[in-house]
Amino acid sequence: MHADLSYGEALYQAIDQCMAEDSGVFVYGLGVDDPKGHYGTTKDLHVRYGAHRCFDTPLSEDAMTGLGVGAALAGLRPIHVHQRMDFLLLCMNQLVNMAAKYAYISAGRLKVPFVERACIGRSWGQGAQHSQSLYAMLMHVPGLKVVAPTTPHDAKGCMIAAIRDDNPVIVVEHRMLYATRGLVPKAAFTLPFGEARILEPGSDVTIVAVSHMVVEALRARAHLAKVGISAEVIDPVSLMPLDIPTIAASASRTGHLLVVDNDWLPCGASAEIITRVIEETQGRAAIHVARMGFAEAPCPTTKPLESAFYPNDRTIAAKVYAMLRPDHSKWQPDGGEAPEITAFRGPF
Amino acid sequence: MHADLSYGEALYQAIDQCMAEDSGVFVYGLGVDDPKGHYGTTKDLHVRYGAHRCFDTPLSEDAMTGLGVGAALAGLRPIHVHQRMDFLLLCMNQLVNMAAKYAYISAGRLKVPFVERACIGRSWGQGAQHSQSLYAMLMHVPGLKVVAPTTPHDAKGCMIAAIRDDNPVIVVEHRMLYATRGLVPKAAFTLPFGEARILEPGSDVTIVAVSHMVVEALRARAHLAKVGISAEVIDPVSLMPLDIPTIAASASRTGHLLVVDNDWLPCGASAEIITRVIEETQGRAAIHVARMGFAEAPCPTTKPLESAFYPNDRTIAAKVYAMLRPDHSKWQPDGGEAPEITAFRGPF
Amino acid sequence: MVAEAPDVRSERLYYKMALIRAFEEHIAAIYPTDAVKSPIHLSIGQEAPAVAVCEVLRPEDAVFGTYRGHALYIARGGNLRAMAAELFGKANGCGRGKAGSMHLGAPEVGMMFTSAIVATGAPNAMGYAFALKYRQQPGIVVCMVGDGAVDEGVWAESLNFSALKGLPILWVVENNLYAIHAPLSNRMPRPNFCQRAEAYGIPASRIAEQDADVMVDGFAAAAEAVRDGQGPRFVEVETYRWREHVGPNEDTSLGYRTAEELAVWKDKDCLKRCAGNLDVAVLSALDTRIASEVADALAFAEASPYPDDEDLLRHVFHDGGCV
Amino acid sequence: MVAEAPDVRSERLYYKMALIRAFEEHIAAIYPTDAVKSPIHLSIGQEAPAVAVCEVLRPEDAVFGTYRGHALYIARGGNLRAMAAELFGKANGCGRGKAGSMHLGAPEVGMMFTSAIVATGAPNAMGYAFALKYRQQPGIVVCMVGDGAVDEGVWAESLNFSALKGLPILWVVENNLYAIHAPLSNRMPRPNFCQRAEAYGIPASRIAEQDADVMVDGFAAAAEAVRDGQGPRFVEVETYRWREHVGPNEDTSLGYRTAEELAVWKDKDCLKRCAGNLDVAVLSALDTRIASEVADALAFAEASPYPDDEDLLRHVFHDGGCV
Ligand SMILES: Cc1ncc(C[n+]2csc(CCOP(=O)(O)OP(=O)(O)O)c2C)c(N)n1
Ligand SMILES: Cc1ncc(C[n+]2csc(CCOP(=O)(O)OP(=O)(O)O)c2C)c(N)n1
Ligand SMILES: [Mg+2]
Ligand SMILES: [Mg+2]
Repeated sequence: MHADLSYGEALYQAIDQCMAEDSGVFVYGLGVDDPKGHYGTTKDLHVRYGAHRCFDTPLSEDAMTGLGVGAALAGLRPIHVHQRMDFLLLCMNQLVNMAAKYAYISAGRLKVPFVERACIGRSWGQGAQHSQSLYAMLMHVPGLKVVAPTTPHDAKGCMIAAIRDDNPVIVVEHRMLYATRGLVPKAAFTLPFGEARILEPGSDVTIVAVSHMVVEALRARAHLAKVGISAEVIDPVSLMPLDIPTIAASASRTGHLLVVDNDWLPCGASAEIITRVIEETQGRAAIHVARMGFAEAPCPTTKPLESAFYPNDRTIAAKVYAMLRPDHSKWQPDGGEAPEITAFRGPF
Repeated sequence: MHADLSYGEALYQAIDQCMAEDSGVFVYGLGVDDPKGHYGTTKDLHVRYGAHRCFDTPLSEDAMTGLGVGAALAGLRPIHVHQRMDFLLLCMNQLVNMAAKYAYISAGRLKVPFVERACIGRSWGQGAQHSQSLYAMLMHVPGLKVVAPTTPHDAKGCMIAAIRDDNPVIVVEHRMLYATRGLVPKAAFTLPFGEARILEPGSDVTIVAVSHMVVEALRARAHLAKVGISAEVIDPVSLMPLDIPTIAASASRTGHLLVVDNDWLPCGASAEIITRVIEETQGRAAIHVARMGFAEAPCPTTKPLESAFYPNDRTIAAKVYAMLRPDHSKWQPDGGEAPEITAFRGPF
Repeated sequence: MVAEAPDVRSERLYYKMALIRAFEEHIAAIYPTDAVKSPIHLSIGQEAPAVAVCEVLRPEDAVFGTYRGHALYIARGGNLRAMAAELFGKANGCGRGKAGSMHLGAPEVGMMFTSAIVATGAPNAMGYAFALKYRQQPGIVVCMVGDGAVDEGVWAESLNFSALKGLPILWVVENNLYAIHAPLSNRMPRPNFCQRAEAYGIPASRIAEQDADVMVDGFAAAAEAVRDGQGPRFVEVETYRWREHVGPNEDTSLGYRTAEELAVWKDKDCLKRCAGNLDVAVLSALDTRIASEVADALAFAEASPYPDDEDLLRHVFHDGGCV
Repeated sequence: MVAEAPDVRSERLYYKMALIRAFEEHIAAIYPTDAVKSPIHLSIGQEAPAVAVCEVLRPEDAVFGTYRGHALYIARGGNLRAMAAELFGKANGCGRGKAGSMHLGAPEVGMMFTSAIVATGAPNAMGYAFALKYRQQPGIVVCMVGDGAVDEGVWAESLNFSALKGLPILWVVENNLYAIHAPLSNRMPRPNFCQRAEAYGIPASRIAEQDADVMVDGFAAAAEAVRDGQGPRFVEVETYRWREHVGPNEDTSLGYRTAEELAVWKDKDCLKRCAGNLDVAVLSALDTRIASEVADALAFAEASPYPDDEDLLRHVFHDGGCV
C-alpha cells in the first residue's frame, strides 16, 4: 500500500508512526509545536501526543542537544529539530565530544539513540549564516551517522531507521525538497544505511549528487540525453556510512565520475567520495573525476550572485559535456531556474 | 643570524616580537599567564607587557572567541590560545558563522585579524575528548586560513604571518613538537601561506605528512632507504590554502602518493589533498594514491590501543613498501615508539 | 538631498521613528514584487528603543544589533540609500548586495554588520568594548538583542566577562515578548532579565513605558555610568512587534498571539505618542521630508546595478584594501 | 572479598572517604611506574562532597560527574576492581581500558561515564532527569561539577531549562577555589554561585563546613525537595584540592597558591574530622578492610590483561548488545 506524499508529509508520517509505536520517542526543538510545525513535519504532534512529547525550547542549542543525548542515555529516543544546519555550530561539542563518544568510552554499556534533524538551504536571500550545509564536519567524526535522503520514500525510510537506531544519526533535510512528491509505503519501514540508490541508469558518465543536487542532476541528465550523452545518476542517500562499491562499480563502467555536492568542496563529501572511489578502483580502471559544489565563498544574498553560488541543472550538464567532449566547444543547455526554487516563498 | 630554538621557544619569540612591534597584539586564553605559560609559549608575557596584554579568562570558550573577533573588528590583533583543539568545538559558531563571514558581508569594510592557536594531541592517555585534530572542519569553510607548522623555523614564520594577516588564521600546534629543536632566524620574518616544503627529496614515492606525522614520515624515510626505497617527504605547512602544485609535481614524478594525516580520514585533509592532486594530474600522470590517519574510532586511553590508533614510522614504512612492492611479502621495520612520545610526561 | 537632522530632541526622536516606520512600510508594500532580495524582519511598532538608545550616543560610540536591524541602522544614522540598495541586492548596497536585510552595517557611523545567529554578536560587541578600554579610547558600545538572546549560553558568558573586566558596554534587551512564535513562558521560568544581569554583577534597569522620551532618560542614566568607567550596565526595554516575525504581513491569524493583544499594543504606539508632543506644522514638515527621503532611497536602489559575477568571490578574505 | 558496607551513617561516611583517600594515595604512589595509563585528577582533600551527596541517594537515582571522578565513582558504590583495572588500561576496566581515569562510569549503580570537557555533562544529566520525569519514574539526578563549570554558557542554559521544566535534578558545584591554576577572581566578578542559580529560578544553598555530616544534612534537604517534585535545587559546597590539578604531586611551588593556604585546608581535613566521631576500634577495623580492598583492586588490575587489538574498533557504534 503506497500513498502519494510530499517529502514533508513522509517525514511527518515516519515520526507519527514511531511516536505511536514507542512511547519513548519524542520531538523537540525551536518551533516544533508552533502553527507551522516545521514544514508540517511536526504539525500538531503536541496535540496528538501531549505537550511532553512535542515541545518548543529556549534558544539554547547546546544544552538542548545535550538534553537529547542525556535522555537517550536514559533510554528515550529523542528527535531534536534544528531549523537550520547553521545552528548546529552551537552544539558541535555535544555532537562530537559527547554523543559520538559515550558508546566507546563505556565499551558499549551506554548508547545514544538520538536523532538530530538539520534543515539545510538554499531557499533565497538567506545569506552567509542561514544556508550552510556542513554535514562534512559530522561525516568526519567516528561515532556519528549522517543521512541526506532526497525522495519522500527515502525520507520516510531514513527517518524511521534513524529513530530506531541505537546511535546518534544526523538527518539532513533540504528546504527545497519538502514539497517534492512521490509514492511512499503507508506502513512503517526502514531503509538500511549505507546503500546508495541508482536513480537513473546511464553509460557515459556517473553523476553522484547529494540532497537537492540530485534533483538538479536528474534535470541535467535530461539535457544531456538531448546531446547524446547518457548519464547514470546516483544518490548516496546515506553519507556516513557511504556506499562506495555501488558508486565505484558505476564509475568503473562509465569511466567518468562527477560528484555534485550541496556544500563547499574542501574536505567535503565530494573529496571523500572521489578519494574512496580512486582507492577502490586504481590499477583496475581509469576514471576521470570532477566535482562541483558551492562557490568558494560565504553565500551572498542577492539573487544574481546567489544563482552563481549554487550548481544547477545547466551548469552540471555543461560540466559533464566538457568532461566528455573536451575537444568540442563549450556547451550549456538553455533554461532557467528550477521551479521549486522560484516557487519558494518561505517559511524561512 | 640564527639561533637554535625549540618549537615552543620559536613560538614565544614570534609572539614576543609581534607584541613588541605592535601594541595592538595581545594574547589571552585559559592559563596563558599561569606558571607554565602554555609550554613556555606565553610565559611571563603578562609581566613583560602588562596584564591587559596577556590574560587568563573564564572557562567560556564561545564568548572568549567572540571577544577576539570583536576586538579584531576594532583593529586589535588578538591571539587566542586553546589548550586543546577539542575545545574549539565550543566556539565553532564564532569561527564559522562570525569570523569567517564579516569580511564578506561587509564587502571588505570590516576585517578580522584574529589568531586562534589550537593545540592538538597526542600525548598519552588523553582519550576520546582530549586528542582530536578537527582542522578539516575549519579547512572546509571559506574565509578561514589554517596552518600546521612542524619545524621551529616554520612555527615562527607562520605565527608572525598569522598575527600580521588581516584574516582569521587557525594555527595548529602539535603537543609532541614543542620540544623539537632547530635553527630559527632571530629577526622577525613571515612565511607565506600556501607554500609546501619538500623536506627531503626522493624518487620512488611522495609522502605528504601533516604536523607531527612529518616527524614520523622522516623516520619512515630512513627505514625505507635501507630497503632501497627513496621517499620524498613533503610538509604542506599551510593546510588552507594548500600548495597542490608542489605536491602534484612530486607525485607525478614518483608515481606514488601517500598522505599521512594526523586526523581521521573521512572528509579530512587527506581526502582533499588526494582529490586535488588527481584533479590536477589526471590524463597526464597515473598516480597510485593511499592515505593513513587515525583509526576510525574515538581515541582510546590504554597504551596498547593508543599505539595502534596512530600511524607511526614503522606502519608508514610498511604501507609504502606494500604500495611499491605489492608482489613481495609484507615488511615492517623493527623499532619502537618515537622518543618524544615516550619522553612526554605532561603538562597535559 | 537629505536635509540636516532636526536639532530639537523631540523632533529628532519623531523624525527617526517616523523614518523607520515609513521606510519599512514601503518595503513591506513592495515586498510581493520581489524587489527586495532577502527575508525581512520588520521593526514596525518597536521603533522607539533603537531611536532612544542612539539618542544618548556620541560619534565615538559603536552599536551592535541583530538581523532585525533596520531600526538600529537608521537610528544610528546609516545611509538610507545604501540600506535600500542593500535590500534590493544592489552593488551600491552597504554590503554590495551580499549582506541583505539581516546583515546591515554602517561602520562609518559605528554600526557594525549584524549577525543572524541569535545572541552571537554579543561577544563581538564586548570585544569591541574591550578594544576601546585597551586603547584607552573614549566611547562606549551598545549591544542590542532580542529577548530570545538571553536564552543563549554565550549571552551569560558575555555578561560575566564584561563585568569581570569592567568593560564600557551597555547591554540592551528589546523584550518584545516573543521569539518567533514562542512567548517568554516557553523559555524562562520567570521573565527576570534584570535579576539575571545583576547575578552576573551588572547593575540593571527596566523601561516599560512606550515613550521614546522616557526611554532616552533611562538609557541616558545607564550610558552615563558606562561612559564614566563604572563598567557595564544592563537595560531591559519592553516593546512589541506589530508584523509577523519575518515578512511583511500581520500574523494574528496564526494563533500564537491574539488580535486583541496586538490592538492593545498598537494603542500604545510610540510614534503617535511622540507626535503628540509636536506642533502640527513641524510634524507635517518632518513627514514631508521623510516621504521624500524614502522615495529618494528607493529610487536610488531601483536604479542601481546588481553586482558583477566577480563579486561572488571577492571579499572572502580581507585583502588589505577597503571598498 | 568486599565485606558488607557499614550500616551506621558516620561509619559509612568515614569508610567511603577513607577508601577514596587510600585508593588515590596508592595510585599517586605508583604513578611514576606508568602502571596507570592516563592523566589523573585526584580528589585527595575533597572527598567529603561526593560521599555526602551519595549518602542521600537511592538506588533509582543517577549521578553525573567529571574527569575528577574517582571520588564520585567510589562514593556511589562503583566496583573498585573495575576502576583500578580501568586506570591500568586493562580489558576488565569499566571502559575496557578505553576510557581511563577521566571517563569513569558504573551504570549498574547509576554512575554515568563522565566528560572531560568542563560543564558539558550538565545537559546530559538534565536529559537523564528529563527522562525520569517523562516516564514518571521515581528517582532524581545529581550533577556534580567544579567551580569552573559555572563559567560555561551551557551551564546557564541547563539551569534555565531545568527550572523551566521543573526537572528532578540536584545541581552541585564543588567549589575548590581553583580551575587549574586560576582562582575564582580570574573568572567571576563575585563568587556568587547561589545568586546565579536563583536568577535562573532555582532555590540555592551553600555548605561551607568541612564536615561530611553537615554536608549530608545540607544535601538531604535539597534532595528531599527535588524528590518531592519541587523541581531542581542547587548546592554550592566549599572544598579544597590538596594535590596538583592533574598528576600525583603537591604543587605549591608553582606559586599560584601558597603552602600556608594548603596548610589551613589540610587542617580542616574532612577525614580527620569524621574519624573523630568514631571509636578507635571501629576505625581500625575499617582501615584494615580498606587496606585489603585497595590491595585487592590493584592486584586485580595488575593481573588483568590488556584489551586485544580488535577492541580498538569495537564500540564505535552501539550494536544492540551490551558488554
Ligand atoms: C542561535 C539561533 N537559534 C535560532 C535561530 C532562529 N531564530 C531566528 S530569530 C529567532 C527569534 C529570536 O527572538 P528574539 O531574540 O526575541 O528577537 P526578535 O525576533 O523578537 O526581535 C529565532 C529563534 C537563530 N537565528 N539563531
Ligand atoms: C570546556 C573546557 N575548557 C577547558 C578545559 C581545560 N580544563 C580542564 S580541567 C579545568 C579546570 C576546571 O576547574 P573546575 O571546574 O573548578 O574543576 P576542578 O578541576 O577544580 O575540579 C580546565 C580549565 C576543559 N577540560 N574543558
Ligand atoms: Mg523577541
Ligand atoms: Mg575547581
